[in-house]
Amino acid sequence: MEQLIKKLKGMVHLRAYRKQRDDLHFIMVDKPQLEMILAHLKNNEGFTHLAFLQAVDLIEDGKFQLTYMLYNYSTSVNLGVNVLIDRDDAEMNSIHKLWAHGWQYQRELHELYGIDFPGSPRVEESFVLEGWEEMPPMRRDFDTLEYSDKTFYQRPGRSTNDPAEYMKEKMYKNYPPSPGIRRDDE
Amino acid sequence: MSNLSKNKYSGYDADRSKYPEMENGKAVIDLDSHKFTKIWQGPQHPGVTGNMSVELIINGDEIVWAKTHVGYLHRAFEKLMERRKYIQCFPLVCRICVPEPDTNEYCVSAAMEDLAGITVPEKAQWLRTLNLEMSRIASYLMWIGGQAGSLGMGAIGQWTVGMRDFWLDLFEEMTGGRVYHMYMIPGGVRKDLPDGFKDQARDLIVRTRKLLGDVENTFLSNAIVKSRLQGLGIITPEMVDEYGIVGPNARATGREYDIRINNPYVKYSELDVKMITSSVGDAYARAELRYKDMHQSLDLVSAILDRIPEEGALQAKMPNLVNWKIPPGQTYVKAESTRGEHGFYMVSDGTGKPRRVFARGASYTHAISVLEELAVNISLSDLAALMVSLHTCPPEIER
Amino acid sequence: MSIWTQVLYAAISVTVATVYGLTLGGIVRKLYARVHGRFGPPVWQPFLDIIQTSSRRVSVSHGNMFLLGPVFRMAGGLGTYLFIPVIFGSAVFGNFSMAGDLLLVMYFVFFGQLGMALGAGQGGHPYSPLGIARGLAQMSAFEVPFTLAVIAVAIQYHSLNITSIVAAQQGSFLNWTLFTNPLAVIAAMISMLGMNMHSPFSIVMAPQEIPIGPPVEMNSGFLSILQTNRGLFAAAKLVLFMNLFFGGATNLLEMIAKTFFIYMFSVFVGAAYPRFRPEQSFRFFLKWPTIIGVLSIIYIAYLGGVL
Amino acid sequence: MNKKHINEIEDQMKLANEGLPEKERGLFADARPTTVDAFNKYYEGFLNWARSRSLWMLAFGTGCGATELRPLMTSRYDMSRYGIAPRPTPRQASVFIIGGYASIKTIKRIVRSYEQMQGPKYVIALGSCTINGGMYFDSYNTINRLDYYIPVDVYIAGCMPRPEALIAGFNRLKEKIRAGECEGMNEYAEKFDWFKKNQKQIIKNWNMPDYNW
Repeated sequence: MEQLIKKLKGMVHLRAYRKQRDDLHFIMVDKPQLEMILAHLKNNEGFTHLAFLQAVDLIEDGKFQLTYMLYNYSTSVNLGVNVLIDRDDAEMNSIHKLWAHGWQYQRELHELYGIDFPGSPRVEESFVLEGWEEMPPMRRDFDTLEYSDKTFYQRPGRSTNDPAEYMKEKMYKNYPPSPGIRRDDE
Repeated sequence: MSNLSKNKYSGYDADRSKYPEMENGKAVIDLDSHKFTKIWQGPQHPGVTGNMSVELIINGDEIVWAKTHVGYLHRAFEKLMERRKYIQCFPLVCRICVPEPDTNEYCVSAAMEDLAGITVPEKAQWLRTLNLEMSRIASYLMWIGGQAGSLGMGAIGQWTVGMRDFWLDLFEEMTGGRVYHMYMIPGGVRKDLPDGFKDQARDLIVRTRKLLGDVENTFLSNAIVKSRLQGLGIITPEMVDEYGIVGPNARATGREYDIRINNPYVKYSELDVKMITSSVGDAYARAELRYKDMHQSLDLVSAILDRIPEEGALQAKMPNLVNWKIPPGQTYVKAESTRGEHGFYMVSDGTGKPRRVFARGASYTHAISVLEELAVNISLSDLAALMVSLHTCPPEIER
Repeated sequence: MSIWTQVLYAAISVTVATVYGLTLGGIVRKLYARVHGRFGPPVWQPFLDIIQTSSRRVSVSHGNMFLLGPVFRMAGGLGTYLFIPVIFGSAVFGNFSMAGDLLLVMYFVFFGQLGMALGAGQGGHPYSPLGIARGLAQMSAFEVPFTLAVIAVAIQYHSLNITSIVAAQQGSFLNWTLFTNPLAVIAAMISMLGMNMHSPFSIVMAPQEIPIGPPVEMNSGFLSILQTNRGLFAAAKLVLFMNLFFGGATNLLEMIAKTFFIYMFSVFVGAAYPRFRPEQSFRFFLKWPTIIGVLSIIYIAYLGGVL
Repeated sequence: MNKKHINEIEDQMKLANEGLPEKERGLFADARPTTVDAFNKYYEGFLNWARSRSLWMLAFGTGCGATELRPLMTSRYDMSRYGIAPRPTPRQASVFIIGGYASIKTIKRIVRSYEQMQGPKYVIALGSCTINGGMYFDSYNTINRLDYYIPVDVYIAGCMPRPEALIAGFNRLKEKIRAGECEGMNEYAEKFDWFKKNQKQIIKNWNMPDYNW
């Protein structure tokens, strides 16, 4: 694995490398070089299995982090390729020519995050939502509770309890507070 | 770039040579010509696996075009988990795949442990392995009933789903839950095995083996079953990489990919797990492979029962889970479910709630790209059998 | 015997046959359940189902032909039944057998299915025409061995009159067609598997494929007519087979015993086998059963029934 | 009332199948559902007895609760003992089991299937998520309470309810049917506008007819 990383460093600008476990490594590359490095990993280094492609909303930085999780059958190693893209102008190159199921993830990201993949087949089609009019729901600034309260009729009677308070009140009411009970590990 | 020519959207496509209207290598399907009928198979359809639907264009009894629609079960788990504390995620994740919830629980707790750097004690690892293998058997029992039912053989489904219920009873003894267990928590498991559990389990293994013998005699050796399943939905070895096919579907083509062996988790490295493969790649090969895998799971369960240590901690020393904060990082944890690679990608940002959790269900590609390819050119009567044979599980597609 | 007496007798006979056919349906459900390892519904469940469907308060029709479909189907069942002598020598259960012959009965067997095809087609649901196409294709396939067997029987007894066919089989059980012309019986029994539409020939109503075929849009009263007819038609078919091949019956008990065992043949096959693909089913009937049917004619016509 | 008024009223009463292409409009009913009164007391009592003993259940597993329907159908619990049988088409079914949470995409199909069922029709809602949203109370894609969209006869609480609870729910439904309390079909017809308003509020692309039976 070290050799591969060294080789990749020679090829592209590797922004970050992190070894999570023996069989799981993460690298971060620049957006323009991504397609090239994925093709290289697939065709020459044996990372032929694309486990998934997903996005993380880094709203504080105004970025989306995409993760392409690859797998090498012969060495049994997972390699996650991260890339940061702009959140406001979210657009990414399509990988549907590298993997035939790539378009599925891209369609999902287009719907749930609003990331555009020009040229990807069926990317405009709806995936899980039907007639959705709000902003892409998986973005961090979409408040699902507020939407649910607004749209669906709540049945009165639902309440939220803090577990510590609730237990003290209901279960240990008749007992003196025990000094041994561990509360917060803050 | 040798694989480009075999790609779905650049030339490689299902064999449509049977259809008369071909233009530039594409079948022309004109619905107004009255040669084709458009039907929606599902979601209200007994032959569809779960709540999903397939949009079909048929010519006579033959499917010429298929498109999968999912989203009927979308509950936005990933969004909900971003709003919940780590420990509150557990009631949610087991509902991602209903027939086999334990893989989800394992993956989520293992991902949290990986990010927080917690080592699980020995005994808890064994109990987790036991739980995972038992859920594999329960899921397979349901599957084989579905496969027989899709061919109109109700008896097998009645027997095996009835037997699955006894396994669920065992789960109830072990975890307190019948379908959803929430047994694995970060750092270990919730409780020890009850008294007499091992004898019950061994007894049930014998009964299940007897049932599997009956199933083999009436189902797998049946001439009509063979004539219908053999040659149906052939997955070629080249398709495995292209479509990200995993699990028994990939092993039936000869691909040696079983996470229990390739990337051993919990205690699988100490157990004798055999790689079961086949080279045919059709629905019958998959059925046979899963049948052998069921026997292997039964073997594993009895081996695990012998090796579970009597003494030992059930949970690592943990901070207060209510206010547990995990340091920033990202990880991907996977496990072998009955359908293949089931993984969780988790990103933490240092707060008490996960930044992002993604569940990689094995059916994700099986039910969409692969099914859309394989459904073309088969008879409408085989579609249910094909869907069950790919072992699609809609809730893990749309989460 | 006046015509009114005859009509009264026929009404009694039809009622008995319907009740018997429906009870048989309940027993079959129970048997299937036992194979599955469960208790199953009570034997009188089909009657409750008929009351339930006919007691729906609303019903949807898709046009005149849709209304007529179940009526045609019922007419087919009634027609088949009314021209078969149910019990040999009985006035009540003799029906109108003196007026019709085997050809008329076979015509009515087709008639119901064709009428249903016309009616169900107007339902507008895509599964209806698919089921109809499958059903008619399978019908033409299993009719080939059945017709061959009937021809063999007609040659054997020099008659198309069912009463005289039954009469010729009286005396000893060795006179039954089953023993005098076994090939024809084999061909006919195999085609009965298709007629009863249990597995492996349940392609018409296959719930996992085209749920549930032609009657997919049938509801309320229409469905209850179809259900009633299912009891009557099953009884009619069984009685026809009993008359042609198993020596008929001289009393009600004998009729019940014989038809029960004839039906159990297709039930036991149905419980143990999955379903064929449609084209497999057609090929099946046109292969061995047809050959056996041809052989039975050769056996009767050229070898004179002796070997 | 002059002729213009009558014409206006007739126009209002006519096809409300908006959202459908012109050629498909004729395929669907163009009348509102109407309430149908029961027969006289004794005859209806007999019919209700028969209905309660022959419940045909629509085989539409709308949620994860459908997993527990399988053990219920098969040899361990065997619901056919009680005269309950699955039926693959809504036209012939009389009981609709909502198997838990209903996402927006599913509720559209639920409404359509429910409208296609022939009355008297009963709804069993299964799981806490049909009662008040359950653990999906804050999800943007699942409804919180089902009785705003279709009338519900019996709720079975739990996540998910065990087969025994389902059998108990069925028995409760039978009692209600025998007592003549299950008039969900008439309730739907009476409060039709209210139900439609609620349905249309969450189902944004209403590309289905207002009435389909």
